[in-house]
Amino acid sequence: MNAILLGILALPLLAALALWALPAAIGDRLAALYGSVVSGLVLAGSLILWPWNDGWFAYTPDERALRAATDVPWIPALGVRFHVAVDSISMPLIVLTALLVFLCCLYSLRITPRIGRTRSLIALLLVIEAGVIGTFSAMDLVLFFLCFEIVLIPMWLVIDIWGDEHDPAGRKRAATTFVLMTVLGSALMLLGFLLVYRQAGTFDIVRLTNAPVLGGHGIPLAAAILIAVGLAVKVPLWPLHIWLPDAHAKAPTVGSVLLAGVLLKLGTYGMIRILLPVLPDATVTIAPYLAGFSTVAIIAGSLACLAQTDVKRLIAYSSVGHMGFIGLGISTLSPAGLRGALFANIAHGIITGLLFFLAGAIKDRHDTSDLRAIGRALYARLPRIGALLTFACLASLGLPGLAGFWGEMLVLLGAYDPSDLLPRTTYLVLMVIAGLGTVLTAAYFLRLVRNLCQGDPAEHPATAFAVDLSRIELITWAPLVALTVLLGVWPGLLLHQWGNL
Amino acid sequence: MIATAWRVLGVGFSLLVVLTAGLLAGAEPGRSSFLNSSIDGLTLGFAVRTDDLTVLLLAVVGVVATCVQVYSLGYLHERPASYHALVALFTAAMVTVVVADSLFLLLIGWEVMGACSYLLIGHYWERRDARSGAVKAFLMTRLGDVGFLFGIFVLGVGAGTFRISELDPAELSSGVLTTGTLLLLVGVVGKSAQVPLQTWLPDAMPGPSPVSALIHAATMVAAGVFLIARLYDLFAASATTLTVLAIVASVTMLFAALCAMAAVEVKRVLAWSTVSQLAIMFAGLSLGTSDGRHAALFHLVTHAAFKGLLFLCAGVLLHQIGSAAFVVLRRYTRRGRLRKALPVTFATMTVGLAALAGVPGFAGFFSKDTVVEAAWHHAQDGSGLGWVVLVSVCLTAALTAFYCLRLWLWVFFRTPALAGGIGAFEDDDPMADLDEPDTSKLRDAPWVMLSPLVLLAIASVVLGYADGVHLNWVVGLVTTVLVLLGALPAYSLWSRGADPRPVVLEREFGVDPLYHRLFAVPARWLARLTVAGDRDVIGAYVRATGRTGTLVSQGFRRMQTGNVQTYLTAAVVGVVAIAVLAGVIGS
Amino acid sequence: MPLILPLLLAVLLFCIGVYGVLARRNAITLLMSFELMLNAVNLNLVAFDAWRLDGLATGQTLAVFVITLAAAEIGLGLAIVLLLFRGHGHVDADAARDLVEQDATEQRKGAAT
Amino acid sequence: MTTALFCVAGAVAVVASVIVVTSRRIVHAALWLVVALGAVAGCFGALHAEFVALVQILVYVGAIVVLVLFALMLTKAPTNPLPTLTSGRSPFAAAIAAALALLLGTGVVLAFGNEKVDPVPDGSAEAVGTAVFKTWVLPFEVLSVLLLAALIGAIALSQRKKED
Repeated sequence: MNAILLGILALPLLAALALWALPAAIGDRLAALYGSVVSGLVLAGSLILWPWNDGWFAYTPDERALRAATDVPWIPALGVRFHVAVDSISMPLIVLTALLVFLCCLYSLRITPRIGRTRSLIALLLVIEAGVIGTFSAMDLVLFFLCFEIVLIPMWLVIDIWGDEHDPAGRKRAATTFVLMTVLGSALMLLGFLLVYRQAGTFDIVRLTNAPVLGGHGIPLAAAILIAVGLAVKVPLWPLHIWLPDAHAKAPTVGSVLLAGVLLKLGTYGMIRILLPVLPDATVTIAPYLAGFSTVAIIAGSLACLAQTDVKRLIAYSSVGHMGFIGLGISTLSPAGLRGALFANIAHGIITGLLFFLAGAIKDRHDTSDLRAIGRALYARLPRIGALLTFACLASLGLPGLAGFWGEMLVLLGAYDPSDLLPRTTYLVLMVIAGLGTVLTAAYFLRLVRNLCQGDPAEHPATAFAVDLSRIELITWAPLVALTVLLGVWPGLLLHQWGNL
Repeated sequence: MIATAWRVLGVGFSLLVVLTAGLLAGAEPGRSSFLNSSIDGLTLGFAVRTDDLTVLLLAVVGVVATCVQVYSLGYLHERPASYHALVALFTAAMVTVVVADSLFLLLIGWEVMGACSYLLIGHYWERRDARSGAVKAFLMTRLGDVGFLFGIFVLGVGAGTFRISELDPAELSSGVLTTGTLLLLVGVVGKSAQVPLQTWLPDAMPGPSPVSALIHAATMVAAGVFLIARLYDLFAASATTLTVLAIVASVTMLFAALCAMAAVEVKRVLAWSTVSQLAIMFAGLSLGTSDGRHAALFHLVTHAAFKGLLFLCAGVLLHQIGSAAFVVLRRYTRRGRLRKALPVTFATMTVGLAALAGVPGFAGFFSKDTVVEAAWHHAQDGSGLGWVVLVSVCLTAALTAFYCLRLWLWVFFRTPALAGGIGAFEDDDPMADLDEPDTSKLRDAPWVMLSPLVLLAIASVVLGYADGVHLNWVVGLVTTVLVLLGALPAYSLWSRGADPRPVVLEREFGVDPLYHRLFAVPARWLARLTVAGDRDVIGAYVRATGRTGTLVSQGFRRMQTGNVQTYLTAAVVGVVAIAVLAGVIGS
Repeated sequence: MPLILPLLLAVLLFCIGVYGVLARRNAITLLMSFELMLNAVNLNLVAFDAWRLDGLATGQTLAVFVITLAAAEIGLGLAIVLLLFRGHGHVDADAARDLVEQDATEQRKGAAT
Repeated sequence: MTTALFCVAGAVAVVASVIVVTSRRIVHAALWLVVALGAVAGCFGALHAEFVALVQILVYVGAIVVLVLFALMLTKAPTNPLPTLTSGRSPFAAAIAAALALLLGTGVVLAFGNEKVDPVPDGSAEAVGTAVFKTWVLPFEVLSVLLLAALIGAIALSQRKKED
């Protein structure tokens, strides 16, 4: 087991190095094929790691049990260990990461950014995959921080080099803002980790979880605030979200997919993995504020979507709202809320990944992502893509029966019945506001469908060369669609994993 | 090919529903649950049950869906594949709602119905009114659904279970019960288009007429009635909720009937009358007695038949003429052609309108009288609520008769006063006398469309006797008199060729513009404010941070004078300062 | 003889050298001031050698080394000064600002005009 | 006796070096440097480090100052007094130097205020020679290499480029 985990950590990294070692002339298709094979292997490995052994999709009763643990000293002088393992919290996220990277590589077989240099793009995607899986499996604060940072630089390059080819200055600015803000957050987070180390004398998350840093004020509180702010930049929580719309809007399709589908999850995962178990008392102190900011994010993100004219920006802002739900779920500190946050993490990754794929497809076909320039009546011009977009919008706005619903429902349920240590009235108010946020979410998605898919086809004639859903797109998106429906009708598939968290 | 497959599938599925209802009729009530997962003692999962209510609703849904699917074969020519698929999905969702024993399963069906409704209203997405109507319908029902979801939370957490069959009013505290049912009521109000969330239903009419018949008349909007009937123990145990429900229902039935009196399009009249009739069902439910529940469900069934029929008739008008607006229809009527060219439609629509108006002998008469009778009994028990319901239902009966007769006369008959001359509705249309329609090609619809009409017309009569006739002669007499009282003014106005439409009624009490000004406009402003705030406040902080960094670095660059001695001076000063500092700290 | 005497003399010489380095403009006088500072160091070395008397004459040996170093240093230093003179026509350390931050000067010029 | 000698030589050195760093004539400053270095050599002598004193006179006075004078000539240094020889920073520089002197002086007095020196009067040349070629032989060799490098460097630096 642990060999597999080490394998899926090392394989993408080594494969990326090997890809760079190959001559640049190997061609885009070959590079993408290579990336698909490698990420396919990683996906297979992560699926092997999934706890199948108690039957089909079964789960083990002792949820805290770590699987595939590797624990060796790394920097003995600082007490840093190379400790990786997976459990039921990280496993679905790892599978999601492997799946999305695999689909992105597959997508690159046919559709690549116009800038070219696919070889490097694929290599960077693999590095991102290794970093993200490393973050999700790290059981040591320093290792967590390291992997958290490893992800940044490749993403920065992806936005900076392969971003929007019409706006070089804009994509550079977006990339810089992204990297600077997230690095700032990571720096604060590292300070928090050091404070934790000072209090507890260890960086090991497992040991810290078993013997948490208690106390709701003073140094634990400072550590909790620093870690929370650091992770909140990544989530991103209002008002630290300002990097997100630009980064998503300017990034290439695969970049947007990974950014929204995977990278944002690092922040919320960190909160669940580190903040809650390691600093329980301090987290209780800051939880109401976290919940407040999350609720503001829900409302502000949705309102901002209502005024967007760019389809990619709109989807990016919708992520702010959805991640606000996840933040609210975490801050309830209740079983339902935490499960909701975990579930919404996965659902958001799948649905927003699909949405960004669709937005990328629309952008590629019209050479712009501006709604006004694209025009209306997509149903007439690209009926299948239009239908899929409608499907994805309905899923994203939380239609029951699709994946987006359960996470938000559980979050609201958690807010209705938060942990006993938290002020219930505050959470009730926040729940009502968040509930209104779901109406706003519906409003902007319907506005998107109305302004993009519907409309009089006579006024917006079809572009001559625009083809509807191509085969590679169908292959790439089908798993996402299938998972959206599967998780929507059978949420237990994932909820079982978190039996008694 | 694909379209044919979906057509077959759609009709087949509806027939399957009917078959299921037939098989389940008389069977033992049963329950089962599946795909459960538990969180903190609360079980989230799916559960289904079958009982009389389920069978009843399954039958209604199945029959109306079959009629609509068959009717659509002839009616719909554009994009039939997606249409039939969505109608089938809608039917499945409605079946889910009906059989659900888990509140979450019910919610899934409930909202998928809403989504299907949204997509089907927007079926003609080339048309602006269809687009905006679809969005409005989804958003308003969604707003109600948020309350519904919270109601589920309150009841589920309060009772420790999300299974409907395990919710026992005796085990719930009265606060939880009242809050929970009131919140559920919000969802019901949204779904069934009751005041104050009523404005979406009339605007949903640009959708295909069969869809209006199925979703916006017979089944989906009646889901609210079904829900209250399903959770009747809980609602009946909470007096506050019942009072609120009674007030909402009374206000809605009068409000909607008044709006219907001034509407000038067949489907809009029917839409408002749907709202009004639904309110009558809620009025029956709000009595809190088993008589009331029975009356409401009876009315639900008959209403499904005659309102489905009426919408399908309106569909025939739309299909054969191209419009269901009074002004257009009048042009055909002036020549006296409409009645003769569309004899089946005319006959079935007459039956439907008679049932709606409550003409004695038709189904609507019996079901409405059951409601009145239940209210009368309740009022006699000393309940003020009973009186309110009684009075408002009676008033509504009169108003209903008015608009039914008005619709019937103005659409199908020449005005004697003007003898085919200028009618009341031509004032609305400046093109009226320029355009003389060619009536020679006007035919009745194909039989694939007419056969459902006939079936439903028969049902609109027969269903009244299905429950066994136990007529309270006094009540029957009173309502008949009220119907006549309502019908007479309509007749006299028509015979004089006048159709007075007070502005306040024609504008439907100005609720829609008010909502627009109260919610849509502020939301748009807030959206702009948020974007501006992101750009000019939060973004400004980020940009200012960057600029500060640049400025500071410029300051530091200025220190780079190139003069070695300056550097040295600084170094020596630094050494001295550090030495002094070390001395101070050391001592 | 008190040890403090040579030490104080060394301090004085060193500080005079520091003053010279910081205040003089001619590059050659700068070099001369460096020599003064080196001498102060030598004085310290010799004085402490006389105080410790380790028998190896370590301080004196190091002083000799330092003198050698000073010779090398002045040789190179003067070569650099000559190069400066050849390039700029003067040996003014204050005016030799080739390492100035370019943009800053331009901005300053821009602000002045 | 040695103390008196040291005091005299030290006073001369201080006065001469002050003139070195304040004189307005560069050539005068160079010549006063001779005096200062010679006086320091005297101090070495007073401390019974005769070998160092001799090396000081030989290398410093004999070679370095001559080199400096040559450099002055090569750079066409004027012999007349130059008011601009000291930059405008001089008061500040003086203050810093005074502060440094105060600091170091205090430190030295506090640390070694009561120590006595008793130099061995029988000369140190032999001891230095032994030390250089026994204990310090490796640094000595490195130093010779350094000198060689400095020599080559000085030549390389002062050579004109071909294209000039």
